[in-house]
Amino acid sequence: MATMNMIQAINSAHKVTMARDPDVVVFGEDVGYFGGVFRATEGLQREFGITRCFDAPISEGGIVGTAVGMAAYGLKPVVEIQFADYIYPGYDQIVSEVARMRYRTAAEWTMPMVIRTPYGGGIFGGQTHSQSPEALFTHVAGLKVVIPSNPYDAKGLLIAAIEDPDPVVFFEPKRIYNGPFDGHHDRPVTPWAKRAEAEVPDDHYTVPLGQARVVREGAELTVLTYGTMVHVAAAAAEENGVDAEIIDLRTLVPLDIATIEASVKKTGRCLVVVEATRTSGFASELVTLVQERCFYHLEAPVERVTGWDTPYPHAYEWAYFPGPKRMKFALEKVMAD
Amino acid sequence: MATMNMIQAINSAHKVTMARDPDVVVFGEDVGYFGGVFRATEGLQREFGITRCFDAPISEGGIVGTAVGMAAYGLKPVVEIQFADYIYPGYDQIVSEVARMRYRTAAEWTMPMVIRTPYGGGIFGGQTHSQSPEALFTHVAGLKVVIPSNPYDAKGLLIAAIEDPDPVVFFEPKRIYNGPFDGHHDRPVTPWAKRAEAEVPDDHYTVPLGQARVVREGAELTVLTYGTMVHVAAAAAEENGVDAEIIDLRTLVPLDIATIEASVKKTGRCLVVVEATRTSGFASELVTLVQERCFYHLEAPVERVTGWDTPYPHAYEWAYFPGPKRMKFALEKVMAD
Amino acid sequence: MSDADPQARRNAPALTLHVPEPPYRPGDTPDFSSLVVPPAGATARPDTTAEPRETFPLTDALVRVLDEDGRAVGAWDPKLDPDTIRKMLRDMVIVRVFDDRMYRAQRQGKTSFYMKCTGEEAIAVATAGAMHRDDMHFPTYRQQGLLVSRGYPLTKMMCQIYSNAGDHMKGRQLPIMYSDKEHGFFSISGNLGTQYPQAVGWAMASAIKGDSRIAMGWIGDGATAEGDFHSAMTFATVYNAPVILAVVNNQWAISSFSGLAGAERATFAARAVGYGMAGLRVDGNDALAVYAAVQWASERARSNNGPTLIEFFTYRAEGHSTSDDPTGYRPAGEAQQWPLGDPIARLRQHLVALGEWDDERHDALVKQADAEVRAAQKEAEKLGILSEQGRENIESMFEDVYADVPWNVAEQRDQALKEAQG
Amino acid sequence: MSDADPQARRNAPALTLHVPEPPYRPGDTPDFSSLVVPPAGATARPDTTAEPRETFPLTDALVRVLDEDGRAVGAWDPKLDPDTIRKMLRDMVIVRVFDDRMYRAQRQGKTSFYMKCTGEEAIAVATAGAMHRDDMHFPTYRQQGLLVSRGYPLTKMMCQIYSNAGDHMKGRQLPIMYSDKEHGFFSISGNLGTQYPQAVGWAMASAIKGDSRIAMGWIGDGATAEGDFHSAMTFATVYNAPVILAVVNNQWAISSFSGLAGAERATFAARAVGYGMAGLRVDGNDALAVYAAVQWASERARSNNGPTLIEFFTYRAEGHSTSDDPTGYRPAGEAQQWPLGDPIARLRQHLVALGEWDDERHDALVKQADAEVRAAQKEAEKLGILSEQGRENIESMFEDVYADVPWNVAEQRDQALKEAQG
Ligand SMILES: Cc1ncc(C[n+]2csc(CCOP(=O)(O)OP(=O)(O)O)c2C)c(N)n1
Ligand SMILES: Cc1ncc(C[n+]2csc(CCOP(=O)(O)OP(=O)(O)O)c2C)c(N)n1
Ligand SMILES: [Mg+2]
Ligand SMILES: [Mg+2]
Repeated sequence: MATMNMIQAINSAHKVTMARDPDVVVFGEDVGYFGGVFRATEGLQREFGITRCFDAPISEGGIVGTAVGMAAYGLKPVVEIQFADYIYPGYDQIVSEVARMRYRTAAEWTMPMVIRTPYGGGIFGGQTHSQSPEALFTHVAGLKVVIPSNPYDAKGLLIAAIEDPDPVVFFEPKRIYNGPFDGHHDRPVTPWAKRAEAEVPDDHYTVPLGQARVVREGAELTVLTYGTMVHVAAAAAEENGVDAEIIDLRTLVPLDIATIEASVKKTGRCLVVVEATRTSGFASELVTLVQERCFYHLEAPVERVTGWDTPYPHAYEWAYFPGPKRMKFALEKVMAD
Repeated sequence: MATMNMIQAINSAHKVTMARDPDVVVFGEDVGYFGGVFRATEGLQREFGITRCFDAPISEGGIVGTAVGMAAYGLKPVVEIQFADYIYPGYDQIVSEVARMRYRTAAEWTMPMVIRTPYGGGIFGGQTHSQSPEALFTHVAGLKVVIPSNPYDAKGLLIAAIEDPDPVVFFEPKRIYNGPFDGHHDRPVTPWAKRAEAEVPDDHYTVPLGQARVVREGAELTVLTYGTMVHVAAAAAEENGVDAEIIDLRTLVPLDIATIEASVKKTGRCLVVVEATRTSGFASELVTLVQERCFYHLEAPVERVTGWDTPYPHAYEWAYFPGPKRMKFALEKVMAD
Repeated sequence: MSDADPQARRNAPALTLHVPEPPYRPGDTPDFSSLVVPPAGATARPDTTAEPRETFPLTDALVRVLDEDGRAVGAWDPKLDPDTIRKMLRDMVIVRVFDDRMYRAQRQGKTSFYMKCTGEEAIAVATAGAMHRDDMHFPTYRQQGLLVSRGYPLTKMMCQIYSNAGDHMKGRQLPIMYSDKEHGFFSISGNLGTQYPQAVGWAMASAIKGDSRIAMGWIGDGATAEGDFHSAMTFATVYNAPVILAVVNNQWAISSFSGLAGAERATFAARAVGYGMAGLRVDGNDALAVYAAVQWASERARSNNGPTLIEFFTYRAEGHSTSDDPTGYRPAGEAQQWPLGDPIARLRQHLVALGEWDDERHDALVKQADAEVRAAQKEAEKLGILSEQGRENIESMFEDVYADVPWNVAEQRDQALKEAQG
Repeated sequence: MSDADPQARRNAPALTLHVPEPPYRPGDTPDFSSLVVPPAGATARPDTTAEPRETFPLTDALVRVLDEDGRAVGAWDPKLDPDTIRKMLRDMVIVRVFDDRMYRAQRQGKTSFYMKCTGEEAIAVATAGAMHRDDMHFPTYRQQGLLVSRGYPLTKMMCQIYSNAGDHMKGRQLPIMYSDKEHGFFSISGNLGTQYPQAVGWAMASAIKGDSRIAMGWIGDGATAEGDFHSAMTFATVYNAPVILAVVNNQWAISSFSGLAGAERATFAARAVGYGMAGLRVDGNDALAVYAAVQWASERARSNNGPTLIEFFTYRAEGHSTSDDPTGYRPAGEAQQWPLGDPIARLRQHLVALGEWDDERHDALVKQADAEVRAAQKEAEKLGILSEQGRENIESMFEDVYADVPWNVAEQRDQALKEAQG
């Protein structure tokens, strides 16, 4: 057992799976000798050799396209897209090929691969280093979508994703790579070391895909969230004195609907909290499912806390990011109704 | 005034705008001499010359990318993507460039262009000629998304889209290019000629973007739908004896929220009907908006009729397509609750 | 003033946009007499370990083996034994007969769609002959010859076309989007170009594993314009992948002639030069030239000498698909005017010239092919045609989205079953 | 058996994957003595109306004008008057001083990010000199020299970098993502490569309209691997677009050396050959060679003779950006070892050799540049630095998503204003 931040946990997940399974190969832009711009693949090339972890040309389409061929051969590619904002040149290969291969070949060919990519705001990254495009993947049948919120889950979920027989798009909340973030950008960041979720086993373990985690039990309100927003939501509920049941979804597809339903039926109120652009985001799917399945238990409309329907503007980081104020107003609204 | 099917109406919209505005240029795969695989651009090259309407290399990324440059120059490109299923190689240019150009340059550069593309099922087109990917565009701030359901609207909306100062993704329901389709695939198709919406003025007119059309007023239930499903939904309501208010959204972004709200507040029940894959589809956004804004008027949960969360399987066209049976069960459910 | 004076170009001519147009349109009489067809046997054959540079002259030439009299000449003659050649001839005839019958089946309403490869049969068939049985292909929809050549049952191909009970892809793919792992034939995609970097990835994997199997990717002239073409070329050269990348230049992409993909300025084989990859341009209607070129590139790849781009120059003799009528955009008789001839007739002439074939044997072959295809069709139709499909096994359409069926898909399956009954 | 016998390769060697690695890593002592630097003046200069083919030898060479003694030699000497050269030298010095100060400003916490172009100043500056003021550029983030050269106010550049009240992009873009229509400088994108086909599209539009303005697209060596590079090359050749496509090969893409983009096998200029486009490979640290090459390509484009791909060979002398520390992946002193020298020193030497410059004047120039940049910075900082931004004019962030503000964005604006107050 060690204390790890999210980058270290993700790095460890690579090492554990590469050591166990010689078919795991890791590649992407700058991931080889240098170990990735966020250092998630640090040391892998040294430890496992240059044909197990290597740099790729700057071609997200080529990275995913060659990964498809590798998976068809029988390898398990784990590729890094440097920023989620740069995944679009690979979108056709992901949507048209990776997602549908098992289906279109009736499982003759399968695509056990992981596409890792840092996402989300809070780092003054401007329009092209801040996006949360998960909904563009949750709409595509055949993909699994996973988003961890802490080191323990990051390692366990990534190992589960690599071992999963299906393709997984693994979004990493870059704002909390080095420490959790409660939305108060004017306060210093607490390092992961001070949190229980930073206690991470050195060895192999998994956090199963498709299972949400109840971060905090509560009676008054269910909060559905994931990634960085788990921490922002938890802090806001506490600050506003709401006895909220905070659910970290962890896997968006397939969703842990049972946990969601049970909680909302218990609390009668629901708030969905995501970073992404509001319209047609994954928050809408969550609201829809809750109202379809828990309608008669709801005491108020399900509310959404989201990013705005604009690109992410550099200087307006904190006016865009769904922080404590947005949380407060939403909590007031959903509790008042 | 002439009788036109949707293809003819779309063709006419091109002709009218090209004649009025020398900056309108039309290009795409097979659109030039041949006039497009669905013949929507038939005769344009002959009439306006080879530099106003021409064939493009098979590169959706290049088509959209060069269109961006043309729009930056001051032209108004109207490009055709042969099938919506093939739009993904152009997705990066659309999402990262077209959608955000006005914003990122504070309106120094704008992108008045139209990306036309046939979408939807019902033609035994298999996985790659049947998709309804509109939600992958409604989530992207900066794009407008338009879907006509009949010849009159198709022409008027397309002219409005071409004249609009912002980029418009214009999805054309290919199943109803030549005649409306009520979901009963075993019945012969009625030609457009027998419908009032096929009466189309020869000249210039617009159907404004952002305005829904109440296809049929009703008291018991609001149906929110667009494209092919307008006809399927209308037929189903009639067959099942439900006094439904059928709303053809026509523009998904920006949405005509006022019409939606007024109707649901009147009827107290709502059914959303789309062809696309269920999870994270645009239906979810509609359900979410309705429950956010009309919660206390709702007598039952808002229901969704959608395609399934699978790729579109060739032989199972009618088990996948949201047809009369799916409509019937949903109508029963939303009326019973 | 920070830049050159704009007034300086006062006399500059107006810029003009060049839009490529094919030489002949409907109504014109095509005349290919000005097309330079290099004589057979004229091109040198570099060693398979040669530097890519040595192949560059070949990207602008045309590797041809069969001369006008059907003799095999020059350094590229693969010197095949008559049995091998007869097998290729047989496979090509089967493909043509198969295409004709399936085209007709579509016209009879037995399925939704079909695509022929008429005039291009030599390319896939001779390639299959030149490669090893366990090398992997990432084909487009015009390499049915690979399957035929590798002995894939015709009935199974037809079951796929009919989406019927015998279709091992469970009716999920459009007709002719075959897939067979067993036969080293990767699942065909509806999306053009995607298979090209996939072939490179497979080859990279084979190299990572120290295997000896190589891969071959296929693409059409039109689809070379897709970004995936460039990804494949880049990754293949960067990692020196053991892959053959084929461009089947049949000069048409639906209604667009190859000039729209850049053929007015350079050959498709020439793309190789820009990446420093070996490249060959080959008469695609000459089965022996195809065989020789693929054999050369395979040897090269298999000995870690790197990838090869091969352009097969041919002509799409029929419509793009059953949805297409080419008389709308090109002269009706153009296929017949095309100077490289018919690949079947040319191989047949060669065998005859060798004294290993005659009209009688050819007629018998065609008759036998016809019988075989008919028999296969009969078998296949016992398992159903498209119009009868999609009503049974509804639950199967909810399988294989994932390894396990998630709750949402399971709920939808149950609803679909209810719809099917209700 | 339908294919060659797999047993036949019983003795085939195991395949191996080649992963490119740069010659030197941290700790190594770089030695570029084996790098062949062709002498200045050695390359021929084809007529600007020449067939692309005539330029192909130049894609594997290096157009160089300045020799070791700072003399301009050979057919490519643009024969510029001393004032023009002095202006270029001045602009290059300004760029370097500007980069240094803004880098420091970022380190001082005045903004989030900065990118220098140290060692590459000649490329943008000399290009600006050679083109017309109203030609349009589609740049990457290392062509700040275009703006400086075209007289864009330094203060405005800094206001963009600070995202402050003077930023005409209203704080919406990352630092250095400039845009200025007035100065023919298209909005820089964070997404690599996208601008390349856009440049081609702009040039196509200019040709459609019978205009005489041409466009120039810019890309880095690493980003040539993106599909957009191929789109641009394809569309440019197909439509013979009046465009110049530049590859700035500074040999690094963050931590990846140019071999990862294919440079082990071919030059970037050589890509042109594969498309049948004119191509030139140019010493990017030689301002006169850059000027001459761009002048040549402009003339060519402007007279409807088609596009040109130009590779500028240079070296990224500093880190990728303020987020990068290159000593993690390459030897610390490599920039100094790099044999093509410093572009400013080389142009200065040339002017001195001409008798048009001396140390005193140079020192004065540097001093003046420093003063100018400092003054601009002072002006800019009056309008704020990043850490002070984003609290006022919240409503402005909801503008320009569309021409009009739709209801959903308006509602969100109101909510954001409430948050800002509440
Ligand atoms: C990404 C994508 N864009 C467009 C299409 C539509 N389409 C199908 S085949 C075809 C022409 C392909 O021509 P070519 O590559 O020359 O192959 P050929 O049909 O001649 O064998 C087009 C445009 C597609 N299938 N995929
Ligand atoms: C589509 C995309 N992928 C990845 C990145 C991340 N990225 C930013 S700069 C860079 C390296 C670019 O190298 P090069 O093209 O050689 O330009 P240089 O920085 O050397 O000028 C990378 C990988 C990006 N911005 N966009
Ligand atoms: Mg073709
Ligand atoms: Mg570089």
